[in-house]
Amino acid sequence: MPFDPHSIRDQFPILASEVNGQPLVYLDNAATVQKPRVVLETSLAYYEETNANIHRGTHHLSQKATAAHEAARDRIAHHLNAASPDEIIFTSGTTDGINLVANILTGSISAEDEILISALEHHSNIVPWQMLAQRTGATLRVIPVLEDGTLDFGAFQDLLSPKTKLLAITQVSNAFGTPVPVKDYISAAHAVGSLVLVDAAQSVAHKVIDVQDLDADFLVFSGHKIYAPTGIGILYGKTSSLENLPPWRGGGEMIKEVTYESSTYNELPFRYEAGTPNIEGGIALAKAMDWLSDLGLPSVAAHEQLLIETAAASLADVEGLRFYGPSHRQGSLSFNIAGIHHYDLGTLIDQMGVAVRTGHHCCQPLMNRLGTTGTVRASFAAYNTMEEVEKLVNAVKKAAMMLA
Amino acid sequence: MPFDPHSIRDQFPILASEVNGQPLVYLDNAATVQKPRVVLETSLAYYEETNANIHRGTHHLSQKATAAHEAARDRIAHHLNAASPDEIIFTSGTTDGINLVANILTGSISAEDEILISALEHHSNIVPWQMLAQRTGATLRVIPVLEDGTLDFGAFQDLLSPKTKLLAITQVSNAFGTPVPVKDYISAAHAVGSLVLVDAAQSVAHKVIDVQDLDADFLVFSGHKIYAPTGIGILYGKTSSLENLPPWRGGGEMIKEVTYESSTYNELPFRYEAGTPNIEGGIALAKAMDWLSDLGLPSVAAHEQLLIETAAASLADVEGLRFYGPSHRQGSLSFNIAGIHHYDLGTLIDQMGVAVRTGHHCCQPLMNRLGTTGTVRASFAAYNTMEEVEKLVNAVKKAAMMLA
Amino acid sequence: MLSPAQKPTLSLPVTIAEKQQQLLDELNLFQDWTERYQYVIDLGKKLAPMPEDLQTPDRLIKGCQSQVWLDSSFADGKVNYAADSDSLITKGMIALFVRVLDGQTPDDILQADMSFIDQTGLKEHLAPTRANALTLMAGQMKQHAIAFAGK
Amino acid sequence: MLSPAQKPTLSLPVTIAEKQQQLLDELNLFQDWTERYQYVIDLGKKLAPMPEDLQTPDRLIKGCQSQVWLDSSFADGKVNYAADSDSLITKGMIALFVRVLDGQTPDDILQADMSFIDQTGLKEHLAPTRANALTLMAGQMKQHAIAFAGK
Ligand SMILES: Cc1ncc(COP(=O)(O)O)c(C=O)c1O
Ligand SMILES: Cc1ncc(COP(=O)(O)O)c(C=O)c1O
Repeated sequence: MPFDPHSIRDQFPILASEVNGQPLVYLDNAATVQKPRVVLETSLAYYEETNANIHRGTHHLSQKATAAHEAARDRIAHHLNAASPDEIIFTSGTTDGINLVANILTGSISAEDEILISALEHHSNIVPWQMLAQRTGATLRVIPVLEDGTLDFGAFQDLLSPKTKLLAITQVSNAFGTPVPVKDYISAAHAVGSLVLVDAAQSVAHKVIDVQDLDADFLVFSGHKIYAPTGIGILYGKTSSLENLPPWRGGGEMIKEVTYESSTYNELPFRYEAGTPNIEGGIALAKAMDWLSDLGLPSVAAHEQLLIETAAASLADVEGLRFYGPSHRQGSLSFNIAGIHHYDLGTLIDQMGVAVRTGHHCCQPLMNRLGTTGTVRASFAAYNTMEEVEKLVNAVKKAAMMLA
Repeated sequence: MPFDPHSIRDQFPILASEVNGQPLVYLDNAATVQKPRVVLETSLAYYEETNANIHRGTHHLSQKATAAHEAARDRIAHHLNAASPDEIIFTSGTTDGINLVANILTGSISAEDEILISALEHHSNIVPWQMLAQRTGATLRVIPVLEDGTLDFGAFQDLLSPKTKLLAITQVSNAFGTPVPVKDYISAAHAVGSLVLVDAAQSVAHKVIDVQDLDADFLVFSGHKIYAPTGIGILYGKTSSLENLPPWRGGGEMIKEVTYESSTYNELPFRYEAGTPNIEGGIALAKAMDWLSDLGLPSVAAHEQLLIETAAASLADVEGLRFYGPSHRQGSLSFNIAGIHHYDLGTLIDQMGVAVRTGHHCCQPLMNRLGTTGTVRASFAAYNTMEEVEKLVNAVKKAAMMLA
Repeated sequence: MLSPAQKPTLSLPVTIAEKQQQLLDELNLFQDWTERYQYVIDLGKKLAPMPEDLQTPDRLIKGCQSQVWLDSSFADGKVNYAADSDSLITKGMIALFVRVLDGQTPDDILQADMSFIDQTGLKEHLAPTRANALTLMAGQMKQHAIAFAGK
Repeated sequence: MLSPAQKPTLSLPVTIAEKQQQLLDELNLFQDWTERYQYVIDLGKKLAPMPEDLQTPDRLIKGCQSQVWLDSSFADGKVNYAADSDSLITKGMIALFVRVLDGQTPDDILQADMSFIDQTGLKEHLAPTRANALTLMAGQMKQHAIAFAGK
């Protein structure tokens, strides 16, 4: 039986709201997704029953909070199939996780080395590597994108060399929905001795991730893109890749002993969790991942796929409309209409209650490469329906007429 | 009319819970404070009515979320009396804020320079400076603490010199409740050309902070210690102190233009807010500060003061009991009983439903200095009552008898 | 759709205030946001495009997602504005300003009360970033007038 | 308070299992947690303190907030344990183990089922970090027995 989005819509109170007198059609899920009641209630229940600062506390609530926090880590490790919960580090989001890795690698990179990223990356997976390159004198190289929005694997192979020390690559492009076969990239990069960081911000809500199967060294994502709150994220770090790296943020929790002269640092994962973490955020994130896994991630993904394909088929006859990305897309559908500014299109369809994102989607270099300043992007979640796709299509057609 | 804690207790559902069959007496507020319903409801309402990713979005919800987030910044600027909302940077907590400052100062410190901290600092205000000293070759110097748990201002003046580039100092000690007259420290440090970071983690919930009056360059605190959730904090940075410093985390939001070759960075405060921030955390924090300010922070503080003084007076006749810190304390009361391990005392009084913290309170060097491995610390919030103080006192006396 | 041309005008508006009133009258003919937007878009389409070689960085006002170019010239004591944008809606908004301020004296422009834009009801349907851009735009047009005022 | 000494014992327990059962019987005399804790604390007080010069880093088992020292010797085929802690409650917990394992053969110690501690009902009143320390402790005592087993 295919997944029925109507069965879960009442778990999302915000979906019943109106925008400009029209029922809200929320198709900006790649920016941030709405949260089911069960996740919001998890945060609330935490504060009503458990809240205390974790670790080091002797008293009952502190022990209870610590247990809940560590149980969340275990659940998340389970969902990602990590070899150990110690490989799960709580961060404040994808950007934070990438910066963490880029900083602790500083001492492992020298001026002759190369850092490889792809042309599909989000600014958050570009700028930290630029800064690392600046700090170390290393060279930043970019895997080129083809006209259809996929990466050039052959060019990637040519770029690889023993100089390559790190590959940072997205599993799904946020601008175009391009799925990237990261496993192939990882094994090729490992063959030349490079570490690999996978940006799973756009994939984690749409496909089951198995970090051991991928054999990624690092993998990052944000809670707010997988039905959990903002301010929480995950850095998965393979023990063997992480254990010899230095700490980043200093503070409480991440140390074993402190004297004024020196400090000894704690074990993984605590070495990378300085200060009081986002305790209820971590618990809510585990709940969100449980919720999605209980719904059945593969059938949710198949449903989203159907929505994207239907939207693409229905928009195809709009004059001058161009899609970006390959015909098989994940999560997002990106397009422009010739002679019409994406900003104008977005403004008008927002007036009709349909929320999409317009602009460069934090991918300026990619937009430059494809000769545009931005696109209109509709992105989908479990709760989106066929009727909403129809509203999107009608809104785009009406707006196009007005702007023609 | 003095502040009546009973009038607000029903706003904190967790206070009605039981521990080991006893009504909970929560006196671990310096570790983290409980949250009033109005704050929890603010987060909930955000997700039910507003949630979207902020900035750059054209659509209605995104504009609404952005407006709410920026209004929160304005409120927080108002509560701290910052000269401009641009001086308010959202972080994930005190530790994150201190690390941010310690990192962006790297290029401003050289091997001959000195970084000054005090002997009262929390590990989070020690380790980042140790790491900065290691990176730059600079020397870390420590303002000594006197036997009564106050700082030695004379010794501080002797330590100051033109080599001093930064003073990092707490406004209230989390281990002992010692209030530090930071304004005097700031003006003396400024006189030798040093920057000053104030750790307000333990002061922000107990006194009105006026950053312009203090003339601090940087001031940091965590939301979770001022009736707001975990995962959110504030770095106040004076515009003139911050504007010429480099960025730290790279990513979305913090840049203006990105090409593969280079990026230009955004203005304050956005330059220091890479990636999607903890949006609802910031909004909840502003609400918590509104709530506390509406209650009347000075009268809340006077109430807490009375609780501490009563507890101290009632415990004074316990044989072998020693208090740490000066007779005037803010927020926390720290003690030990001769011949009894703090851990045992804490364990037994937790069995009686009284939650206190035991151990080094993330201040190992301070504990070493005073010749102990830790203390028992009771810490107070607006909702604590005289009856709870009595329960604490009885529990300590009973535990002391059992362990004698 | 009722086009503004169909509205009978008794006397030609001359002053800035009169032109503003005329614009408001025209917009008031429209009931729903679609028609108002269409009206603005059509104004944008009608505004003479600025020659590409004039679209230089010094004439650029950078908005959040769209770009606006503004140019002006001075003849016979009057200011003439030319403007363009890659966004049609933005261009329509500028066209509102151009229609009101074009051909006026620097003094009149400097004294003009530009808050009429709040009465158009358009702002409620604009993203705040766009509304900001409008304020920026009005400011820039006055800046240009200042430069000519001394001449 | 009823002290364990007041309980009539019919025959002296000899095996580990018998000693465990005796301990459980004693603890079951107490209704509330205060009495049980007091019993453990008193066991701790009674346990012979370990000479300071034996409290060396190699004998240290580091817990979260308290420290435990463990030493053992081997004579006549039996293992003898000595232990101490800066925390009285922890010391009492070790005393439970020492009472059960002291004077037994390495083989018996290695085969001993230490889950009796779960039946004492003490663990529910222990912070998990303390409960962990208990498990660590039992493990260490068996480690020592392994070292003697070959002799
Ligand atoms: C004085 C002081 N500084 C810093 C911190 C660290 O705060 P956080 O753990 O929220 O980052 C604390 C909290 O324990 C504190 O009391
Ligand atoms: C592919 C990708 N990487 C990184 C990010 C940054 O995530 P965050 O803003 O949550 O740190 C995003 C979110 O927009 C993204 O889509």
